[in-house]
Amino acid sequence: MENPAQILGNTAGGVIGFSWLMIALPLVGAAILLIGGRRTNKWGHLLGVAMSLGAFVVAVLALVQLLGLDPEQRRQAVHLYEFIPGMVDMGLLVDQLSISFALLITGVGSLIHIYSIGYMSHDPERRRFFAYLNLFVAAMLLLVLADNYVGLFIGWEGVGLASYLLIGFWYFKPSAAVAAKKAFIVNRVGDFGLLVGMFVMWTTFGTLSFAGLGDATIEQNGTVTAIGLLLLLGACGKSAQLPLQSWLLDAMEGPTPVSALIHAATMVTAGVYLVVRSGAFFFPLGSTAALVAGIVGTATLLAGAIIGCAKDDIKKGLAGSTMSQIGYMMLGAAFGPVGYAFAIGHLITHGFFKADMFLGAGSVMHAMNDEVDMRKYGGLFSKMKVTAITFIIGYLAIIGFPLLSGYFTKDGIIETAIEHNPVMGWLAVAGAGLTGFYMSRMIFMTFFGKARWDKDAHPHESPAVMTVPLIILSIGAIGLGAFLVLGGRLYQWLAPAVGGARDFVPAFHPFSVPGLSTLALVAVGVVIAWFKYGKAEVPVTAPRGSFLTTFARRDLYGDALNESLFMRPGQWLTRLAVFFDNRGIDGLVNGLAATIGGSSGRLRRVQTGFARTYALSILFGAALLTGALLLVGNL
Amino acid sequence: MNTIPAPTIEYGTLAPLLLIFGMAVIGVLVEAFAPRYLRRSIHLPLTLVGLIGAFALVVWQVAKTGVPTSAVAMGAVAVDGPALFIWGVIIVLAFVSVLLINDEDHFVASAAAVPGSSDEEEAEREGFAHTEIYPLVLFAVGGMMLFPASNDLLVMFVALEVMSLPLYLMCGLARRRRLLSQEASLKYFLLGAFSSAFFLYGTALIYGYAGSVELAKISTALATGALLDPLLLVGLALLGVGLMFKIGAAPFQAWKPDVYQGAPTPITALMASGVLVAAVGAVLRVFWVALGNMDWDWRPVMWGVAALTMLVGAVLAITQTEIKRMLAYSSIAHAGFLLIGVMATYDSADGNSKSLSAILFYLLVYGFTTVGAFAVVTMVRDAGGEAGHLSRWAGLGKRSPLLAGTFAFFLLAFAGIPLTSGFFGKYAVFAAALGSGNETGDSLGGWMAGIVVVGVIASAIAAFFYVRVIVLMFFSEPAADGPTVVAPSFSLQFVIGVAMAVTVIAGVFPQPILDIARDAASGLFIR
Amino acid sequence: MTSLWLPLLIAVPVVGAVVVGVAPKSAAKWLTLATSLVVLALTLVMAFQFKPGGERFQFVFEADWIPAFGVKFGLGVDGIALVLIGLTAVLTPIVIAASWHDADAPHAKYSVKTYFALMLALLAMMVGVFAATDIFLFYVFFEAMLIPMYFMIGSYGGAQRSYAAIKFLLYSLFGGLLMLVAVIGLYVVTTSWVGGDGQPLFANGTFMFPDIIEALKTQTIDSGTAKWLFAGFFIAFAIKAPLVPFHTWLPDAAAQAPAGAAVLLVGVLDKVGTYGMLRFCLELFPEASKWATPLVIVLSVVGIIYGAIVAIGQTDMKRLIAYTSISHFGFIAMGVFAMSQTAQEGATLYMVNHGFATGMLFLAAGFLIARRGSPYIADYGGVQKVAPLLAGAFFIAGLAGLSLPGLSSFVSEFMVMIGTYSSTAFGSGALAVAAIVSALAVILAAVYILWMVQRTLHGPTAESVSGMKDLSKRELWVVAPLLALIIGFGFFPKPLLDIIRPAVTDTLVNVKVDNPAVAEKGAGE
Amino acid sequence: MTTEYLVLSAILFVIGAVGVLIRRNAIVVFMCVELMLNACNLAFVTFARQWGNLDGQIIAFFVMVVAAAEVVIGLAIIVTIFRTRRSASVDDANLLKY
Repeated sequence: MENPAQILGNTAGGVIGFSWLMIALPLVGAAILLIGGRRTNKWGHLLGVAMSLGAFVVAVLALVQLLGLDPEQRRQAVHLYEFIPGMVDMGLLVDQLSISFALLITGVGSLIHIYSIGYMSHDPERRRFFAYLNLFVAAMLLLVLADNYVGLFIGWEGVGLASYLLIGFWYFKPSAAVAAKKAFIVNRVGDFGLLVGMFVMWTTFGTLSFAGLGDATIEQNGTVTAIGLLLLLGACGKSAQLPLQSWLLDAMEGPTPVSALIHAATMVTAGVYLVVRSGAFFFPLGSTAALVAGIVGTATLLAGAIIGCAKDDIKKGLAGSTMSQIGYMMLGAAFGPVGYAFAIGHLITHGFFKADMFLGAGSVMHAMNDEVDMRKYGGLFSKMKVTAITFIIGYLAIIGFPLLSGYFTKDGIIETAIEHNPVMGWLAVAGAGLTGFYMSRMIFMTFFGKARWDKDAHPHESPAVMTVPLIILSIGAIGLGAFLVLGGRLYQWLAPAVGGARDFVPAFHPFSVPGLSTLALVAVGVVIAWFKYGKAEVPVTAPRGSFLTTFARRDLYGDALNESLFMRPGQWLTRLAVFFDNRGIDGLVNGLAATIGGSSGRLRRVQTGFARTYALSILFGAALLTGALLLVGNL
Repeated sequence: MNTIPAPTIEYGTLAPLLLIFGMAVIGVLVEAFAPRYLRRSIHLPLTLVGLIGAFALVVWQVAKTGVPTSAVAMGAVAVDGPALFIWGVIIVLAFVSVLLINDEDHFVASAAAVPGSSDEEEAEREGFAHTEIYPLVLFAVGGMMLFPASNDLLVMFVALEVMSLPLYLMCGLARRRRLLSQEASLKYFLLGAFSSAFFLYGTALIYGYAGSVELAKISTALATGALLDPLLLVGLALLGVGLMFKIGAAPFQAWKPDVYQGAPTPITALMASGVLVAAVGAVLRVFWVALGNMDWDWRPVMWGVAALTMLVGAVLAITQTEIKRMLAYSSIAHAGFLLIGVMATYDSADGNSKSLSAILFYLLVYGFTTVGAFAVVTMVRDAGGEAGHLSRWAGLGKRSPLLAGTFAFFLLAFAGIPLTSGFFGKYAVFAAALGSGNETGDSLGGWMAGIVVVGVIASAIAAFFYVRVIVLMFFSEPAADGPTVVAPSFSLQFVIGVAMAVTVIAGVFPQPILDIARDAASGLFIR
Repeated sequence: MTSLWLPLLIAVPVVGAVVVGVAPKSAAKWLTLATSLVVLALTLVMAFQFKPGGERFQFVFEADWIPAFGVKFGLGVDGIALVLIGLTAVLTPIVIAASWHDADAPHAKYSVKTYFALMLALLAMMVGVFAATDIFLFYVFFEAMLIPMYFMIGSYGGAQRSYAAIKFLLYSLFGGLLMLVAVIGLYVVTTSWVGGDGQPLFANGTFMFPDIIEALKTQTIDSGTAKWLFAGFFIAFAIKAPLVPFHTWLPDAAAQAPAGAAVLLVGVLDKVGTYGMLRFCLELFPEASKWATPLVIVLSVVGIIYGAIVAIGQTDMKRLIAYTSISHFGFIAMGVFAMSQTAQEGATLYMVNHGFATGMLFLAAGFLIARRGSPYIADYGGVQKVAPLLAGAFFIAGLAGLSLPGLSSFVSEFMVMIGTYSSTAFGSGALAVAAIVSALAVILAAVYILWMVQRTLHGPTAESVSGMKDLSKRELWVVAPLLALIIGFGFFPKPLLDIIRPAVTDTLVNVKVDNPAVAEKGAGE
Repeated sequence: MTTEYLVLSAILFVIGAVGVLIRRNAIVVFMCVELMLNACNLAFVTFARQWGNLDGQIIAFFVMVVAAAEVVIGLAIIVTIFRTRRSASVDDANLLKY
């Protein structure tokens, strides 16, 4: 079994040779913090930050080294060791795609680490929190850096575990415990797809490494489509795409930095990474798998947006928007290299502005002693300027305000979509409009209008350790989009990794019909929001609202559906099975024993104790023998 | 006028037998002339010496003069390999049984005295004892030895009676629970007599068919004569009744539980071990030497009997609450297993000697385990004698772990768990059965596999009640007023020790015993 | 060449048991622990001397035992047996340390010495059963093994112990008796074999597995007979393993047994079943095995899903764990009968990993139960607050139980499933479906483990557990090695696989399935 | 010519057997057994006549002796029972059962 390094014909040296440090450092951090236990309480958080930053440094150095290489040579394999002899060689693949993710994860991750120092300062178990965060970073890096599907899967489940632990960080809250369990189980449904996908892959192509598959000639056929769809199922689980979206909103039970890092910036985008990484199975454009990916994306971006429109819980609102934005990415990822570029681009920018807003929301909650109901906010702008401004920057970025990050990446996706599949494209445009509405709604309800606080609320700006990350993130939210998209920089950077023509600049014309209509729709959304929530008075208790509102508030009845389709039948099935096992199978066994015992009890009555009965039995026996002998004799 | 030729008797070959009977007769004389207070102290050494001497003679005969190749005493007695092996086994079993008998006053002071009457009290006060038991035992042992060795049906009948009559008596001599004991004695006697009448009538019919009662002559008659003569078949059936009764095969097993329960435990031990060994030996001889030529006819029938016996024994034992009754049923089940061995004969000399040695091995190990088990039973006492009811055994494992452990080990041996002698016994028999079933041309063929499966099921059921007793002894709480465990006398320790040793050794390293059994069986029965 | 390693490995615990029996009460525990550690040390040394890809059976020892039956005292290990002996040797000291006080209160009336002597006796037999190359000897250990376990359950177990003990014993005995018949049958068949020179191959029969396998290359067992014999062996093993529908004894036994005994029962004893399938059913009766495969695969898949579903519905921790094991045994059996290199390697690896994972789970559960005095999940809640270490151990063990990637059980489960999916032994398709269905267990596993975790560790702390102590030093020593093994082999299974691989290849060669690895080997030779 | 004797002996045997089954008094039962033995004797003698050899007749003597011995034992037992229970009924003695 030749390892990827051999296939790629290069073995990484230099910093990249040590890129496993990216995973090792935070992993060690986690281990120390978990094993060290209370002893490390004092400095635990600092260690966590240090490890995360260390990983970031390694990532940056690796990037530098890559940039120094000729573009075609930028796929660097790092062979670690034989994992499953003959099947899996554990190794890392440092290429344009993975390094971009690595930077996002370690960069944003570190910022969030720092932010958490402040945010969790009052929590007695802050050390455990940082341990989990480090664990997550390590697993996420393994996910994106692994050079084969098994390694990816290990990271994949690792982040699932980390997310489980962090959602349930406040395990003593039943709601948190339940949410964590739900997240894990729903993800497992996706993992099932990923697993089976791997079975098929291995059976068909005899390899599970990206490089190996890169070599393999993969032409469209039933099997490949099947693989594509199975991987897509996995992606849906991780990225909270329909129909596996239901866990994400509950996941907001976790501390806010978690929501920012895992359920906005990084983990939930793993699905997109998987689709892009497995691009081969989604070719050619419009192939079943790709089509389904597009549909899923579109559906989710609308669903997320609709949900976002009705949530009063600021975090759930953001969660809805996250769903929606990932929907955009998934949509983009359905359209080949160009789409990939924009998808990844949007993924990165989204990482920044969504993290920015989540942390902002966190800062707000911090100020409003953990109140999450936006109806109890209002007029906070004056109280916490930094938070507000950074938040608003993120807001402008997400609605695609011209020249801010989201503007470039999202429009890119929309245009690509319209180019290949108008229906999806225009639905995406509509989604953009909705985005405009619900995000504005959030802004107005939170920062403007009259203060609707509880009596004991004394809003105040958060400490620097929390605001500085906000500022840095917001800078990213401003500039990153232009940097990545203009001149097709990101596209050309990724092209070798995801297979696209390098000397091609993806079209980007803001003044086309789609571009303008997008802007227009967004504007409309903003205006409506202004009238409903900016100008008008916001009631402290939510009005019953129309059917549509309830529909949105109930997460489009996703949970209700799951409950009636899976949970209840499942419970019945379980009860049935247990009953069958106890009464049926075991009953049979015990029944048999009882029968023998019973017959023994009856039979021994034959032993009457009367000598004459015995004599009779002897006589009878004699007759029997005689008869038998005569019978056999004459057979 | 012609003179009657004097019969030739090979005294050397018959020496063990004659010694036993001689000692028995001397014993009677002792009863007649020795003063009461001396009798016991004379009887015991006399008996033991007699047994030891007989054993020595058997060994000497095998070692020195070798196994005779023809019947002795004018063809009346066949002292061949199997017979000698069985003799050895019986003598040793008798020896330990005698120790058991002598161990402690199991026996009534004066059988004539009515239970609970003043006579009885007086007799007990005077310390009377029925020392006749010792000669009686010797007579019975002599019968046991003659039974499987007798080479014609008449001798066999006589041996049967010589073996049984003393036992009938001894069954009635229990010191405690005398009503039960006497009842057992009565039942055993009546039924025994009844069945021996069948045996005799069967003999008569076969005599009518063959014109002789010598096994060899019968065999030749079968080889030539008509095999469907009802005279023969009916005779065979009635003969079978007599023999099956003695080994307690269903449907002739009814007497066993009652008698085993009622009789004094040492006598039960003697019956359960010695009599069974002797009877199986006789069965083997009759069915192989005399009836070997019509195995196609009797083996299917025996198939049925064996299956029925195993199942009846195992199933009925499950719900027994009296330890001795339970052991009785277990011995019924084991009789069934032995019958599998008996029918595991397709007439290839090799196959026969295999199954024959299997049975011999089985008899030996089973005999010892049985004696051991009953010896343990004698130790667990209540106010009214032995604590027979199983519930009284609850929690014995905690009160006297050693005793309970020993008993548990014997039970596991009965159940045939590996690393106990019982396992190899069972294995040998099953193997012989499947082996003979595999012989090309065997009329039963697959049916042998069938009987083995039945055997498996039976032993699975049987395992249940053995295990149940273990559970009772170890896993359940001891009763408040539990039975007392008497401190074993030296001889009792010896008995249990010997039984234990055989059960363990034969379970871990059976090879030597198997060798002896194989050598004994190699010559097969002389015809 | 005969090596004394294996006899030594068996003798040491036997002697140890005797010594413990006679030694003063106070010393019993330490003596037991010491003995088991010696065994562990010996095993490790042996494992390092083992040459993967060398002779198939190494450390061979042969001595006549019962010539009359052609029974030899034949010992020897190939890769498969070796790793299982390793499992035994590793688990035993841990279990001993874990059940340090199991024999004390509340069963004070029972003898502590007996308990530990029994444990050593069990150790000897467990080593023996894996090391036996003589089928008869294997059977003897197979059956004799029951007795110590029977007493451990019956005398030191929970409230229903005697019921559980009887059930356990009778079930196994019945299976064992069927196997006995098959063993005899095999003996009869082998005696009838005639070699090229017209002489019978085994004049007075043999039970030596290697010889019989060797002979099978020229000899054949009539297919009808072979099926019967296969059935005899298989049912015995299926009861032992246990596969649905022969499984109902396990939950009772495991739930009633003291935690330590339960670990040995589920972790090692039951492995004898799957080991037997792989070693004896397949190699002795290749054709019959293939004939039976569809049924077996169906049974195992049903077992996988059914066991998981029933597990979800349990209210008693130990029963729940037992049912998860039933599900896992389904995986192992599936891997064995998928007849592909990967699947069988996975299955063998699974036997080991399952021992560690379930062992740790049982022990952690045992610690919980020992503290709270109730096996019922409903009696717990919020344990993590009061006993974080214990909770952590329980949780990680749980994760291993749901075979989380990065923990050892994942590798084996993955290999079993992917090996089954890609197996070409029976034409693709059918087995692929089996693999896919079994993969559903991935979801169910998450449900039963996490739900148990949630109800026991999470949520508000029930005041019934509020006073609960965290792990003691001793208990940490119990948990730590298991944890290390689970994570270590989770990321680095190669050492085990390197040992296992050649053995599996040999097996498949004898089973005569077309298999790339076998082809390689053939080319290699 | 000998057949009648055989038939007679068979009849005697059956009578004896039936007697054992239907009579309660131990003594009578025992006498029935003796009757069966004598039926055997008749058969033996008859066959001896048929085959023209002495074996059967000799056997008959043996049987008589054995029967006599049996009587001794039998009566002893029955008498003891009678003394204890004041009844010689076979059916009264059924403490041992099941």
